[in-house]
Amino acid sequence: MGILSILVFLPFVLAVIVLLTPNSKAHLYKWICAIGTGLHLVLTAVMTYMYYQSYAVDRLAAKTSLHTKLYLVEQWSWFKAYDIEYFIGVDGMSVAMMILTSIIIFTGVLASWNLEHRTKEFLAFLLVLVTGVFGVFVSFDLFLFFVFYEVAVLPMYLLIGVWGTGKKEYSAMKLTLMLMAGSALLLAGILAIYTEGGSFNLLELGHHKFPMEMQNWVYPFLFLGFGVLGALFPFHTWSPDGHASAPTAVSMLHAGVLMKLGGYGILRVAMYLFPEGAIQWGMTFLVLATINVVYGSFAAVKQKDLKYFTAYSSVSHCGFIIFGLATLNFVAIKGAVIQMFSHGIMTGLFFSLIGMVYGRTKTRDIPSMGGLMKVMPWLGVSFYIGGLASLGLPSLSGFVAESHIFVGGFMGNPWTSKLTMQALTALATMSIVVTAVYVLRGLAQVFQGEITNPKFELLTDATVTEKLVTGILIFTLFFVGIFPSLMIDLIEGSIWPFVNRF
Amino acid sequence: MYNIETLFIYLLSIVSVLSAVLVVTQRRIIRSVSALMMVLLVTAGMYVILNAEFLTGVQVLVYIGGIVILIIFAIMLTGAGKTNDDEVDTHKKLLAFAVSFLFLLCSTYAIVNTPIKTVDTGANSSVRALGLKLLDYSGTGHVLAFEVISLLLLAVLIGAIVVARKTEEAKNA
Amino acid sequence: MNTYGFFLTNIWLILLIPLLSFIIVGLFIGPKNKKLAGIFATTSIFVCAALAYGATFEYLSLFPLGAEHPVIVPWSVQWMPYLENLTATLGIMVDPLSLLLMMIITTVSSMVHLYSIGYMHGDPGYSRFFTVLNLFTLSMLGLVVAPNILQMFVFWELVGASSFFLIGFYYTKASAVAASKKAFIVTRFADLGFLLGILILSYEAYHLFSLEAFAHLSSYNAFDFNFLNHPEVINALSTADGALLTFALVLLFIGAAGKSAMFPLHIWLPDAMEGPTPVSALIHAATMVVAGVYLVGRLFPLFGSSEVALNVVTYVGAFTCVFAAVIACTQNDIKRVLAFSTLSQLGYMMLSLGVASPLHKLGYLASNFHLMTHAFFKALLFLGAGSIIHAVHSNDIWQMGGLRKKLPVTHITFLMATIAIAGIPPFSGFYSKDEILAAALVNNPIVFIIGLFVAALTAFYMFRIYFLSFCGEAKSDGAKQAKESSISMLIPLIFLSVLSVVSGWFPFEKFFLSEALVHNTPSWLPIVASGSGLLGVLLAYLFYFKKTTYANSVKNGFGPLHTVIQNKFYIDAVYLFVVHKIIFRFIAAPIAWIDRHIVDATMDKTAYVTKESGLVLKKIQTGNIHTYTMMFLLGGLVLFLLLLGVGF
Amino acid sequence: MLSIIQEPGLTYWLLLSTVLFSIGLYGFFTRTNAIGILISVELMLNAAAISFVSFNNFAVTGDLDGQIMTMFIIAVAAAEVVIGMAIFIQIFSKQRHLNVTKMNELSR
Repeated sequence: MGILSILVFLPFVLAVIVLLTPNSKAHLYKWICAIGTGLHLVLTAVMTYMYYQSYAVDRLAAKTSLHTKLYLVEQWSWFKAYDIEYFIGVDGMSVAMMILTSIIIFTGVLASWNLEHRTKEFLAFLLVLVTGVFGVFVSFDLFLFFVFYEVAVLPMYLLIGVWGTGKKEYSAMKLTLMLMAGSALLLAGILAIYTEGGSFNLLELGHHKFPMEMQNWVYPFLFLGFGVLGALFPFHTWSPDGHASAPTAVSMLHAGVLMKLGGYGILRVAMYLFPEGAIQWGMTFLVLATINVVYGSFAAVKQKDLKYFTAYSSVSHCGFIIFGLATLNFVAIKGAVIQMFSHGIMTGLFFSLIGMVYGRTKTRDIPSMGGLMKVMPWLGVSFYIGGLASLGLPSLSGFVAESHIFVGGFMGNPWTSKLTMQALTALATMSIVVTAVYVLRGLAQVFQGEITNPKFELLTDATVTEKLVTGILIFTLFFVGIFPSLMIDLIEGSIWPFVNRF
Repeated sequence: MYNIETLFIYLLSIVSVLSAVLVVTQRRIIRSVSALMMVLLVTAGMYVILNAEFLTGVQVLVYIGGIVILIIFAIMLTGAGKTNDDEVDTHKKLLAFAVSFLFLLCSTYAIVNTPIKTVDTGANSSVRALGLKLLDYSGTGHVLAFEVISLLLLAVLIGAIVVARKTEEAKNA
Repeated sequence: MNTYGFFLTNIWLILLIPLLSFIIVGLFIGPKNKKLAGIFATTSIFVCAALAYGATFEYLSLFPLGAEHPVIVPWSVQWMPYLENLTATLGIMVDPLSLLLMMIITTVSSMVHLYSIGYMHGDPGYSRFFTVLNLFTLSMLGLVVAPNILQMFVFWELVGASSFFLIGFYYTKASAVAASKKAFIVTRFADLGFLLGILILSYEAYHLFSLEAFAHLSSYNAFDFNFLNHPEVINALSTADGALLTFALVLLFIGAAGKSAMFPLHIWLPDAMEGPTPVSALIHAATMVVAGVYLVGRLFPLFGSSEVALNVVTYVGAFTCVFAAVIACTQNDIKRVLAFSTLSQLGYMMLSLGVASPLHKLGYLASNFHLMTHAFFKALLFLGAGSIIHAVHSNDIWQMGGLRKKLPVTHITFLMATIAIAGIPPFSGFYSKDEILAAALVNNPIVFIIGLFVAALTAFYMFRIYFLSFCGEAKSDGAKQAKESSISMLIPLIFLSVLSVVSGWFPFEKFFLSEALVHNTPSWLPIVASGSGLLGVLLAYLFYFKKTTYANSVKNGFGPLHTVIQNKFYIDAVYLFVVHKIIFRFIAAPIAWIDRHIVDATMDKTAYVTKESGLVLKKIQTGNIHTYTMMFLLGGLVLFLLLLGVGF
Repeated sequence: MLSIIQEPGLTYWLLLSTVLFSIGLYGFFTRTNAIGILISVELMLNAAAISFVSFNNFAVTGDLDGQIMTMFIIAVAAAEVVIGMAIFIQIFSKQRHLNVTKMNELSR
């Protein structure tokens, strides 16, 4: 029972404990989860340290290797007939994603501190969802990957449907159906891979040479399947509605982590197994991603509801992830992975703050709020830091990711013409101006100026738990922003194999 | 050229077809049942020609004696005899006629075109042979079917009583 | 031979101290004790000033005045490793240009800190003000000492962000909020150009590493200035793809133009006056706006390699110079006048950089000399204006008057600064402006004439303020009971006034350049330059001091043109129109609408279609036995016919 | 084709049973009374029995499967009628009518 299995199933055990505690001790639920996820964070740190120890020895070898090298591996056979194994391990990229998820679930639990409506089931579902996410990031057997992928997606329906606000049933239904459609494409792809490659084990499949005509149709299947979750352009409409009606912790977890599953999946499965397919389809998805970026930021300008505002901004930032991946360039892919981490933290911060503001003003309508800075300075300042991070101010993690993607985008890859690649990157870079416009417009309307609604005079500033939540997230933003070389060193080793395979 | 037997066959066929048509077209259910009785009788006759004498007996005794009588009882009980069947609208009739005629065409086509090897020695349909065949458990026999049928009839016996029993609320209504 | 003394070895303190004081004041001292916050912040900046001066003396001791002044990078650490030869380092680069800028920034910033202890007294956001001011000084220093272009971009953005917070300091005032938003978005737009420029430049430079001719330079990174300004690299780049290099340089210049508020992107500077006056003094006079000039100065060898880029710099600079000076003459708010005068002086610096070229560096020398002198007297002008506003409680120059006796110290210092900016000989303004005009005369006569004309205009509008505010009788009760500001506000005024006089005599040329420069400026030039300045003063004297009707007659003479100029040629309105009407209504709204009604609707429609088809199919289950059997039979027959048709 | 009619062999009898079956089919579709439908079904069963017997008579040498099958048909028909009538009586006691087209809900 290695550390990875503990990390994956600890949330599940917590969920069971919470479910078993009697209703009389209702106040205990929050504490169990808080301490549990806190412990989880510590364990993730231990895991990272263990990873670093074993990775240090072959840091140089990674540069030229053609295959991902796994650490802390656990492998047991599960269904012998179809040689499906419980095969989990971790490489640089997965460690980064595990840290992100652990931080987000810890702050998510803290952010839903004053939730009254059936907290027991809420926390249980939340933890089950996060178990699925952890599972995806460590599993290297396609079947296991898909099982965890489904476990991560399914609880969303209940979490939004029961605890949501606004037209929650509609959004929950839409979200789940679209994600299911996506995972249907995925299943088709995985089965095609299995029949062709002969096994579910990702590393073995890596050695298998897939025929070109098969790659040509399976790669777009997988890309679109994962793209639906990663808010790729035409399939992104579930995310604004889904986030607008989801409760705080759920939209934190969803926008922060679940949408990163899309990008992670594209890289880990689609691009790893089908390099020629990636080259073949490179340009079309690059154009789609550019639309995603520009479209998302422009749509965010006109949003009136805070959550839609953030949802569209995260559509645009997720577009950056897919853009980074679609350029098939080492620096850009590394940027995409950093963007997954940094955007996860950023959206987590944003949605937790929106939850706190909504908890006080009971409205998310931007025009009707104003001058809140005087009343809640801590929340105001953290909102501004989140805003500046999202528009890519240096010394915050947003800049690290975006500068990588732009530099990588400019360097392009040997298969596409330099001009088109640079033109598309220039277009994507333009979105940093539009992001600045809508972030500042939105925040200025909500926080600056005179207090419009007299009721807001007597609102209170952040409580201890809220300060803890925002504090952790902002510290991470600054830490990655000021010391990017640590994050880059962690991720770089695992990116080289992907690029060398092209 | 026509021997007495074929003539007789023609006669039986015409009568059976005509009464069949009667069964189907009569509005009054009583008339339709009696036409059915006529068809069954004629069929019994046919069995004789087809060297299945025992079957004629079974047919007359069980089929006409039992089943048709039962139907008549049911008609009496439900008072269906007195009232006329309400008319089915004509386009439904036309549709029904068309479908059944289409069925007729298809099956005649199938029958005419499939060459079946016929043997003209005729079967020795003695009752003794029939009984042996029925209970023969060597593998080509029908003992299993025989047992199942007896079970079925028993179940039907009990079932019919249970179903037809007057329910409580019907009693005290 | 890195026998650096104390100051140069731990030069990195100059960045660490403001960072630490920013964190300490911001998080710990600020909320608790306002007074201590102010003092702590100011002392930390004074320490930085000491460090800067120490480093300069140490540098000069290593490389005496006349001799070679090499570029040294005493401290640098790896910050962001993109790729093997493409790593952004965080470091400090020391050479005359960066030392000069370090001295200017720390001096002006410490004076402004000292001044704002008095000026901001009693303001609720007192400690917040000092925190962000410290952050600004940190980012400005970081920008100036950057050894590579990416670190410069990083601190460039931080400068933009801190100016956003400082302009929007009075965040309850709607106009301040709008102004801070406008400033940040316009500079952000310019930074987009800057970033694209960096990307193109670093892309081209990075590809040079693959050539074996540059094997000996492989220790550098594609971002480093030493690498980009390296003569071999420059001619490799210009020969490889001259047009692309010019395009990259023009993009970089757009970034510089945004920050230094050159013509098309100048709209945010006049509105930035919404911020507290010390902010205007520090940011919008001395340091931030100069960052653009510093960028062009730092990449001067590269700019020199493409004619087109230099021409763009010259003509944009010259046009802004004239344009701003003309508007300045018509403004009524004292801070707006000073803002436009800053715009015009920045135009001067840009045009002087434009006319220079790697061969005759006079323009390059003159622009940085003017940069230094302008920093001191413009900061003094703003601080003086601040103490006037503090006393009179209004910005409008028509409500001031007769303050000569009431604010003696402010009056003298303000007068000295006005004389300096007007370019009257003994003061510093004359020396630097004279050198610019000399450089312009040699290379570009048209620009020389423009420079001369603007010199007169500058003198005119500066003395216009001087006469209206200090001479004549008080025009409003506010002006009547005006009383001198507190001592902590006056010391910086005095110190800066001394500096604005002395800085002219500083042996700039020997300090700044390695080899002596051949001077062939004609003898008549200084006379003509100071003459135009005096002409401007005379005109202002006639118009405003003698209470003659000339002022109004000239105004009516211009008629409608005057109002147009007063409203800054309605360029703000054009920008507003473009942003709100075009971008918001014709791009953002349709996209939001499309997303809601087309992309989203298709998803809903597919759901609707499945529902509808369900309803249609429902009709078959009628519950009627006839239909069921009919279906059953028809199915069989159809199958039969099909098989028949297929012929088994 | 006329030969089929001249000396009636297997084909003749099969055609006869098909005609009877189609007539029963027609009756099945046009009847609205439940018992009427049952009667048509009886007719169809009878037609099937005829074809069995004719097969047994013409196409089989010394085997009686056909006839036994007819006996089973008769037994099954009996069972069916018994249950059918029991149900109809029950329905009639509740709804006072046996019109099939009105009976399209499981519970009243």
